[in-house]
Amino acid sequence: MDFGLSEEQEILRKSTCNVMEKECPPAFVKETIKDEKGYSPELWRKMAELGWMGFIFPESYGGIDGSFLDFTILLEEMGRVCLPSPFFSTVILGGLPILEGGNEEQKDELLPPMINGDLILTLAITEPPGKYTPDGIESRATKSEKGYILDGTKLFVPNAHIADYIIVVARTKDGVDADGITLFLVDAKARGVTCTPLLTIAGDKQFEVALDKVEVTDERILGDIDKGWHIIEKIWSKVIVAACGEMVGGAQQTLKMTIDYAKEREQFGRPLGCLQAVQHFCADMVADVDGCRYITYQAAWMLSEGLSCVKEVAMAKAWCSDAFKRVTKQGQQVHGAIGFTEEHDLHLYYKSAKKWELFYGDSWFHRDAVAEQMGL
Amino acid sequence: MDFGLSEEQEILRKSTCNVMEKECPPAFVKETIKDEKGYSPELWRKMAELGWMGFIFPESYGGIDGSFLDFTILLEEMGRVCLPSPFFSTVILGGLPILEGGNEEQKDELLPPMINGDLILTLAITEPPGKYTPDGIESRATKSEKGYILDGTKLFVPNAHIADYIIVVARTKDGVDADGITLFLVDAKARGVTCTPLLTIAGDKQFEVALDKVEVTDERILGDIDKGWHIIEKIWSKVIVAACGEMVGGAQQTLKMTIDYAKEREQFGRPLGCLQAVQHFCADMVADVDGCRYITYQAAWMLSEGLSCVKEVAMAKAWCSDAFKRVTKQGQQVHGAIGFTEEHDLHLYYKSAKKWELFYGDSWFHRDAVAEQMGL
Amino acid sequence: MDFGFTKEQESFRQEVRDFLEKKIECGAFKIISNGWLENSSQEFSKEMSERGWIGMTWPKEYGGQERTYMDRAILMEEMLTCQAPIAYHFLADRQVGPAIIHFGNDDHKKEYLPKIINAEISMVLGLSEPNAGSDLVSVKTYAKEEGDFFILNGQKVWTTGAHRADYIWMIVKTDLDAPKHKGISEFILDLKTPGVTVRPIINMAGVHSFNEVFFEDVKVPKENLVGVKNRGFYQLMAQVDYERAGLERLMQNYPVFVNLVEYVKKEKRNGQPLSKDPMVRNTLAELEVEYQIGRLFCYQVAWTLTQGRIPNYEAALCKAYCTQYEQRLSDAATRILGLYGQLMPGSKWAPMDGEAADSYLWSVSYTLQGGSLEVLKNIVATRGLGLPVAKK
Amino acid sequence: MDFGFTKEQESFRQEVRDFLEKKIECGAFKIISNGWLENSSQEFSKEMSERGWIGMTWPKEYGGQERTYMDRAILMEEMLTCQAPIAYHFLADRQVGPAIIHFGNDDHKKEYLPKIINAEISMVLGLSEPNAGSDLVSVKTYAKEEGDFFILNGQKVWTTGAHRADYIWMIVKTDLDAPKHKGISEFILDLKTPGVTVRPIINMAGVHSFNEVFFEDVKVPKENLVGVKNRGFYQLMAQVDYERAGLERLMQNYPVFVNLVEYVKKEKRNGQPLSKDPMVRNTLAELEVEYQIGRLFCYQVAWTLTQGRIPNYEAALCKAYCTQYEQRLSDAATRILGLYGQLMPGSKWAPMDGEAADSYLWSVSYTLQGGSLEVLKNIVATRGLGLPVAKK
Repeated sequence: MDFGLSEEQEILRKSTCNVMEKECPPAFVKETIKDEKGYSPELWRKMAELGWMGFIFPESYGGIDGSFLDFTILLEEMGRVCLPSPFFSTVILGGLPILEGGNEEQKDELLPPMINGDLILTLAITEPPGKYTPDGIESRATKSEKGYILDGTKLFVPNAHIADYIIVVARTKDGVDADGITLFLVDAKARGVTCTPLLTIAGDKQFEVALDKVEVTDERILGDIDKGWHIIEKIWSKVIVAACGEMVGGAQQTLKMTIDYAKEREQFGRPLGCLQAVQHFCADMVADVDGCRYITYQAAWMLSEGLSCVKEVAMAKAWCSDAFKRVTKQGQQVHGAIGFTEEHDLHLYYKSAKKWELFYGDSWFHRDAVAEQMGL
Repeated sequence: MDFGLSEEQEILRKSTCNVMEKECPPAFVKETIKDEKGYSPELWRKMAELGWMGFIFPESYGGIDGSFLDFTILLEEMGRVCLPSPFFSTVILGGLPILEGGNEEQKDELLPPMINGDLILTLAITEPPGKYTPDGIESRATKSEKGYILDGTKLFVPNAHIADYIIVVARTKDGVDADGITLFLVDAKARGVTCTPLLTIAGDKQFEVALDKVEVTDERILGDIDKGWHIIEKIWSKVIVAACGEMVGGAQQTLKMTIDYAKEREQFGRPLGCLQAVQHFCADMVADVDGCRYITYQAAWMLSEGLSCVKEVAMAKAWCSDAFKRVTKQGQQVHGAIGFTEEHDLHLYYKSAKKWELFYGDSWFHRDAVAEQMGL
Repeated sequence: MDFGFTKEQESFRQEVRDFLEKKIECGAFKIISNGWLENSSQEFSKEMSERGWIGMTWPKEYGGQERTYMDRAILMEEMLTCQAPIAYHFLADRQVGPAIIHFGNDDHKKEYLPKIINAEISMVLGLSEPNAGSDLVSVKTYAKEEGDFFILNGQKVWTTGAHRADYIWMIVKTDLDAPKHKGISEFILDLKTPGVTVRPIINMAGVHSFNEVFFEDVKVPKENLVGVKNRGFYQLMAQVDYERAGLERLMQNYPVFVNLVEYVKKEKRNGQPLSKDPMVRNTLAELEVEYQIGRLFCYQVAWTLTQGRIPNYEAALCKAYCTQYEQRLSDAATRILGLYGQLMPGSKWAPMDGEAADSYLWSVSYTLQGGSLEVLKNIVATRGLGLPVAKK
Repeated sequence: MDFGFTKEQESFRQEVRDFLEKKIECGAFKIISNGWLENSSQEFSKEMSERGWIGMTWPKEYGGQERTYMDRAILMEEMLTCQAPIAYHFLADRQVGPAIIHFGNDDHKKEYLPKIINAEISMVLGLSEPNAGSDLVSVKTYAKEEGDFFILNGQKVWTTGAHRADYIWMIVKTDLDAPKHKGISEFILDLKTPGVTVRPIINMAGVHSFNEVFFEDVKVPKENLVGVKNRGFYQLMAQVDYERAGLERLMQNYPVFVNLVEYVKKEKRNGQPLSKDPMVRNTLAELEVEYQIGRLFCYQVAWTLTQGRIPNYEAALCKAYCTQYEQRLSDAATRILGLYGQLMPGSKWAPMDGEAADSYLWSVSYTLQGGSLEVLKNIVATRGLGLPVAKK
């Protein structure tokens, strides 16, 4: 066991942190959230140049074949600054299914431009039932002459407005089972695709994507017909741990801001941090944050090593969901009224924690998965 | 609304409190718990003389026809000192079903001696499934020439070893429904009745009561054949609120001991109560204790007024179960090591809280009942 | 002990309900969390005034109705259930009026009380300053005596509603040399007085609810000082028990609960109502029990006031408990809604019109405003339980 | 970063497991919560000694194995899983031995270390006194210098295991005039010395686990002072990081969890296993997640020690977290068992032989012993986060 970063990891962390702190200060985050696009193309380009989009992709596509463990460090630093960008949707929700399920042509066509920063991707999985299980997929793909016709309503699709392609999860066979689900690479500008923005608590860009007789050719099928859910299953652990990575960063930053504030803010003629209540709050926060860190990196390490880690992944999200939220709540309480203002930066984390709690299953959901793994 | 005690209630409380403090100090409690009988016949006689056993029974049987609300005050004072006695089992679990379901002969025969302190009663309801619902009743009552033959195993029966009569809940009809359950007045010394003591956390006397071909005559049927569960249903709210009454007293005493200790015990050269952590513990405890008090008395008042209060009763037990336990846990934490010793009195309450939490349904159970009442 | 309401109380409650129903029917306001405080309507307040519902506990000699605090609690419970727009008169009714009755002179009473009761003026409280939050005695805004005037300089912050109010009721320093507690006075000040500047603060829910208020050489007539000079802190401490007492600290996001319960009954998951999910049931039932406990705490405070006693620690306890409940409610609501729980008001697909998410943002302020949770617990421990005052 | 174990570590773990399995098979001990500390067996300790499992992290020059703290954590995890009876050598191995290595002179090392490693002597800690619990520097037991001796008078309390140990490692006052922190020294004392009286304290679980130890004119040779006179408090502070580090604070009632999981799988409610009850599932999964977090905390501390660094705040954090977990576990266990949860060991019908109820009683002590939860949190805040030290 080794709880420390290796020298290379430490360099990666530091350099990522430097870029993020310089390019993505809180003022930038707030401005970008208000902007319709929701990201900065300039920063996006810089990120591509730094090789971030290709971090976990093979060199053959222009990637740098980094480990998922190291990639988590990258995500942690993004979470630390609440980076608004289509990175998660493009690389994790878009790139991974293509890498996992695409044929050579698709990979050759899509991965290099994605890695170069020329392609924005997203995944349309959730539908009105609001679930991440096969029985939540009701969108229909009907066989046509040239391929398929897609109909349905997708919800909570990140960055659909700027995406070039939307990977749509749809049913090619009736029912509620995993078998019969297929993935389609849909041109976001195709006829019949309508994106309606949703207003979200964290200000990130999510959309309703209405599919009305959208034509897709057979070439745009990702993986095997009816077997699309296998692709989702294969990448899903990484999706969850990537989310946890961002949460680790956010939780750590919240703790840091709170400690700094407790040291500098005076009340009753002494620093706030002299109060035992504040001290105990902060001590509880450390346990939450360190817990997020260890449990997340344990899962990331296992993914990197190719070990089976269904339980560890569920544990990570179960813990991070609750812990990050608790940390932001306690952080707010220590900050008092100042933290409740839009001007202050703390609310970015408070909102982010709620968003991440709800995405990809909350702690109830993941604890049930843990119970399953315990044989309960 | 009136949250205060009336003058008469205040007198009742004070006089009960005085008797209990004098007759039932902690040393007496500890001694009595260790004693095989588990109660003091002398004190039992005194309680009878004070009219406590007949408090909620009609004057025609020698009772004083007091209100259930006032009765709760009595129970609170008993809970405050952790009184070890067969009062609960005799009066509430035994007396109430007889009053509610017995015929005139049975009432005339049993209630006056019970009220005089000459009769100890108990109720055998729970069985190995450990439930308080009709489907938990599996004991069989088979029709015989003179009456019925009882067979089965009853668990967690309080004071069976000193009881004169055990009211046995048994099935006269197969199935899992309420219909088909009958109550029997069983002589505790009857052939085929075997009482085996259970070792309990709070040291109160509970028993396995094994019924092996126990003969009961038709005269010993309480209420109508197959309709016994209605009697249980009618008294059950009172059973639960009576339990809550004891919990209110226990919780209050725990708080009092903790505050006293925080004021008097010095650490770091100042009273423990100067520490903000201790102050906040105590403030939380007050909310718990006051909550127990109001929610319990609200239910007791509604019972007294004959109002429907299924939800209020469930709310009372749901809250008291958790709150009393929390209070004892925090009390222990404030007391430190001294509270962990057998010599100290605090553990009586810590144990009592756990016992009462588990009896008559914990907060999961009662919250589900609340949900039901909310139409969920 | 008695946990019921009298016939008169029940019929009063019905009267308030009927009034509110009519107002809602004719579209006077919408039932929305925090609406009671965010929506200010002089018109609505005037209608309440006509019914004698402002200053209803005040003595008749000041235009009040001399009704009990229990009646006022009933009124408030109904108002808050609908989140009626009572912000225009709320602070003056609850706090400033009683303070004037206690500490004001005859001129103050003649000048302000009728206007409050008739909903002719709106008032806000100016307590916190940038370096005096929980630690109120550290206020630095200074009123210097000069002839018949005080010259006011300084700044207030977190002043809720100052942008739409007429007067500010404030504490300021009047003696720089005295010990902190003994150099503070209470003033009432017209917000249109030259030298007063109100600047908006946008909160994290994106709403302009509170303000900074700056005072630059503001000339305040001496008669605007209320009560005894340099005794302001003690006067204030007597007032806050009223502030802390109310159902408004339990019911700020009450519509969230009502709507959530309805939502889970209708919404289906796996073919059955979401309300059958054991985690959901347990969570909602727990909230219901906690709510009912909080309601009893609030009524206990109203009862204590009705008895003519000060709800010493109970008011602090009540507020500490209730505001925490409101936070748990908004958290549970967003969570039960799942991914939908992140949708804000106005969003397509937002259930309960986004109130859950919105209330999750507002809820941050609940345990801060009017005495933070920690300060309230300190009060319970020291004032209520007699624990020694801790070194801060 | 690496969350796996090396092959050597895995095979070491297997070696320990094999040893324990054999011992259990031949009935050497039973797997029962708190057994690791309540069951003292010199015989068992001697067998561990033979395998080099006492003093395994100590330098070879003192008879140790110079193995890593990771190895020791693995050993402990296996021992605690079975609750092997390690009390005889535990405190000497974990704390006294290292303290002697750090602060003892050559005579101390020669005298005690071999005996500890060979499981020839058993030691306990004498820290708390009636008026010095969390506030250790307030100890009043006084060692007065007289010629070649110190004359000891005073009293220790909560001395776990003193009734079966040979030596006590204690802090006592050696300078009455110095500031509290600077007048304390560390001593090692044979419990059979004339003037020492050990009196049992029965805990609320009904067990004689700790004691009062009285000292009446006890003549202590000067060589029994360890380290520098009047520097004892600082020496001690350096030692407690070791005390707080261990898996023993996470796994005191580990069998309860194992047995509970098995129980709910087998036990039927309403025709299906109790494990299918959503509240039970959620509760047990939550405990599992919390346990695994605690385990990572413990290994992080072991890793830090292995790196040769002091687990500064991490040890305090780890202990604070883990002991709270153990309390939640025992509470949840009694609750999931329902009415059966109140049955004590030895009772008819008691599931898991009454361990749930028994552990609920013991669990009170978990957040008190060796630094209360509150003291630990203070340490995390001040030492770990650099928050200013609060006035106590």
